[in-house]
Amino acid sequence: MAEKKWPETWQEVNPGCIVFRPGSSRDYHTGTWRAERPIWDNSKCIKCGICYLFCPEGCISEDEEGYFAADLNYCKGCGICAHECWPGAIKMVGEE
Amino acid sequence: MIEVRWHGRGGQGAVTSVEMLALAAIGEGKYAQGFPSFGPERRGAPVEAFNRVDDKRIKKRQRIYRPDVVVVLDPGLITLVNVAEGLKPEGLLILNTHKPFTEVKPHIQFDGRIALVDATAIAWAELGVPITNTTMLGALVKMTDIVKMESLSEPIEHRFGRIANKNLTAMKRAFDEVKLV
Amino acid sequence: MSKRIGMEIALAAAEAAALCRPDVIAAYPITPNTHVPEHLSEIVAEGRLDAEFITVESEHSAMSACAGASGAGARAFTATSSQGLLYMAEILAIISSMRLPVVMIIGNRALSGPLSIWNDHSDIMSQRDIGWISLFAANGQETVDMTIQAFKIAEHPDVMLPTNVNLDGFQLTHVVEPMLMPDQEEVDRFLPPFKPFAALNPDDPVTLGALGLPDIYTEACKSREEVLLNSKKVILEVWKEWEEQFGRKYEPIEPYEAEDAEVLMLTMGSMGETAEMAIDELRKEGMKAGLLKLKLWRPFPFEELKEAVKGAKVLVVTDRCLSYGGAGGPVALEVRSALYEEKKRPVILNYIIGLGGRDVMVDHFMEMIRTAAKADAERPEKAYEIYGVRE
Amino acid sequence: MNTAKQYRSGLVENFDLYAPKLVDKEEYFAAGHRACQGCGEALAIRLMCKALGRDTVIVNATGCMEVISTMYPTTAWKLPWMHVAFPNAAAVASGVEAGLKVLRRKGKIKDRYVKTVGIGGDGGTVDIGLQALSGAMERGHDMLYVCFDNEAYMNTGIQRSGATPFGASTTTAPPGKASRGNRTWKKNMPEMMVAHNIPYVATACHSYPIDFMNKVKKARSIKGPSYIHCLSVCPTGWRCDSKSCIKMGRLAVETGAFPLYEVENGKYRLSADMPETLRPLEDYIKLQGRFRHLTPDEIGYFQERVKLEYKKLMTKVKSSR
Repeated sequence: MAEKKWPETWQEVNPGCIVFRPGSSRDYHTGTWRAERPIWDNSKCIKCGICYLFCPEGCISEDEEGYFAADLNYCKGCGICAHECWPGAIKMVGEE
Repeated sequence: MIEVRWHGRGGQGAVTSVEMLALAAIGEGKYAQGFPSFGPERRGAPVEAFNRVDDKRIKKRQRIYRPDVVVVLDPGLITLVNVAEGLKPEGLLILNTHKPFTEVKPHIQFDGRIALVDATAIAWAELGVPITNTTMLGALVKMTDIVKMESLSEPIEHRFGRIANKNLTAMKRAFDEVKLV
Repeated sequence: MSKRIGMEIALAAAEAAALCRPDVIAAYPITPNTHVPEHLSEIVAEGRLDAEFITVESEHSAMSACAGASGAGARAFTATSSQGLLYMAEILAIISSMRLPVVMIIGNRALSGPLSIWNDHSDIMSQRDIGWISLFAANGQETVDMTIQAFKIAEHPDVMLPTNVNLDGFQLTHVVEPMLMPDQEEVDRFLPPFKPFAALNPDDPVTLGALGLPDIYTEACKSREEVLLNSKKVILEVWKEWEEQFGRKYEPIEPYEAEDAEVLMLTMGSMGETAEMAIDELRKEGMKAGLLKLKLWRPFPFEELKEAVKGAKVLVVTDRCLSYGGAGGPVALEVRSALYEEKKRPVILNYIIGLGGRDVMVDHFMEMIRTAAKADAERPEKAYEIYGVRE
Repeated sequence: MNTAKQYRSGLVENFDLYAPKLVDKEEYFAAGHRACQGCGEALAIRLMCKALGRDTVIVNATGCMEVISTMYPTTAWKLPWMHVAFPNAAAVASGVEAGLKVLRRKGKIKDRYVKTVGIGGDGGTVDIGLQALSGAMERGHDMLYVCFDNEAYMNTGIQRSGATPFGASTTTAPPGKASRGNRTWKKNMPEMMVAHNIPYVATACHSYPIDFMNKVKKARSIKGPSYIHCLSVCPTGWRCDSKSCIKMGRLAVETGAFPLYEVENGKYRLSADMPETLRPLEDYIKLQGRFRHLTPDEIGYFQERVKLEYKKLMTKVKSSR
């Protein structure tokens, strides 16, 4: 499906409002909702991946060295990762 | 067009009668309707069913109020409902009864042609059950020529399968035994 | 080759539906429509049709399962009546918005209460604004034909809308009469396979039934309206193809002795043929009476109606449903709105007839038309009348 | 810290320490969805999808998850997904399952096994969707249904449902002079599903992700109907911190308020994550604003009832051995 301007005209609305672009929610950046952001201290990180597993946004990913970081375009700053990181490698810090 | 009203009790197969008759007529290339009284009647309650048969397409879709023929499947019904209601004076009433006409007459408000047959006895003898719907078809065919007797064979064979022959025999007996009063 | 058969119309409807090779049938028992799914389940049980027959626990689930099946890319069919249709109501509007071309037979029946199992059009009229295509059959033959046509119309790529075929409960559903039943080869030739816009397929994941915020809802409605309006073109095409293949003509408004008629009656459904007999009688008396039989209820054939009533002085509209609150009957409402802007239009009388199985006979139609004929001189005071109500 | 202790005392071992790394990395439920911060349900769905894999069709009841994930013209779903209405996810899933089955049989689609999964919130499952679910399960469709139970109608603003626990304050069961919040006991939905004699019923919680995902995988492998009841913490509706979402689920399990178990062909088995002895219920409810108004007597009643229900469950577990 070609990109269309938004909002669409009635002629451009997909039949039945079918959405043909899987995962297109990523167009919208929920990162703007965030009041606090998670900061990883890799010296404490044991690379267990708990933060990745528990993230409701699925926005935490592993880098080449096995450490983790959140995609701040989507991180809503819920703080679950920091709370669940038992080695204490993640801290929540206020957004500017 | 011939319009027929059937009186029976829920479960006695009046609807099957109208279906068999309609199918026989349609099989002959005629036009026909067969339909039940559209009610919630349960087994045992008095019910009615209707047929229209004609050589041309039938447009009428209303109940039959002025039948040419009335067929009564159950002897007891004549004391419960006025089976002759609306029956055309030149019409025909066919009753299933084992009684002599003198005993039946007081319950019948009709002075036209009346034919009697002991269909229950025939059904007991031939089918082993007092279900007279197919039997009475024989009496109707004899008295009216509405369809040919052989035209009923196929619908009855299709519907009744291995007991079709018994039904056809019962029908044939009623054909032979029905008598005008 | 089509075969002349005698059959109860509900069963014939099931046979016709089976000829369309539905993949999924989901239905719940309800008088007077039960014979349709019952017979389909027999056809499936006999192995004559390869389909999944889902014995759902409600009409709501019947329509929901049809929606799911259609979403999966399957051809889906159901049938219902009266309260069952209302129980489906929530889903009816949704699946037309989702463009899921489910086909449904409705054995039209009154709504409770008092509880009535008998025929009128209150059920479908309560669901007239849901974006479905609605066809009305007048007899067994039309029921068979429209059932097959419905699949082709519904699944046409320019349409993709659910379609219902209405036949009067009992008045048609329970009547044994002769019909020409097409054979499988003929139907296969007429009806192409179902190709949805999108189906639930892991190789090409789509989201069906998304949320529409206010910034898109209006546009979605407009697009839906245009599709329904434009479906008329397809319906006419499909009917033309039908006529070419089967020789039976269909049009949105079928005229009967209407050419020179001064008094026209309009009916919808099974009463049309009985009304024809009334027209015949009145013609014998010298009255210029004619009949219009409405077969396409949604999209409403505004243009065809304007054309059909051009020469008439009086138009008697019969309705099998009362729109409570003073408006009369829904068909008359549509007719009035169609003709309001016309410079020359007939006087319109509206009779509400045949509610809850009340028999309407040839004599009644004659009386209605005779009364209406006088209305040309003296315009009626009332917008509508419930014909034959005991006072 | 309690959480850390828990990990050290076994959970992490159960996880195989690096189990998270073995999880399917594909995000079938993409970021950008509009769930609240710290939404347990969004997490649970994300995990469920990973366990299900790509050959899956999701049928969603109306509710939070539908609203937050499919704002036209976008979708968070990378799996084929369908929503029709609130009460009918199970019925729609019946149709999808039947449709896929017949199309596959007729050779109209690829001959490959695709699982149909119905999902709904507690309202859409235990209340308005119960009839459709009962019908679908009873008919034996080859489908999994997962209830994401956050214990109230959160989408419409925290109204009580049949799954709201005793005592909870909701916007339709508020505490006041004449009332003390929700007066009824949480409807035992898993038990109702067991009563349908389906092959597999389980309870789960996103706070035990590996357990949950294993249960989803097991359900997926079963040819026939299966049901998973997944407690999904709603920080908004429960009136607790977003960050405490996982902890709250863990406490629900550890206190026995929401025990984890499976019922396979009628046989009950307690899940490995269940502790030997239950923690006091108060540990769980004192952290949630929805229980703040409860008096010690009421808490006492709540605690006794939780113990009783747990005892009943344990009787079934023991008799299944």
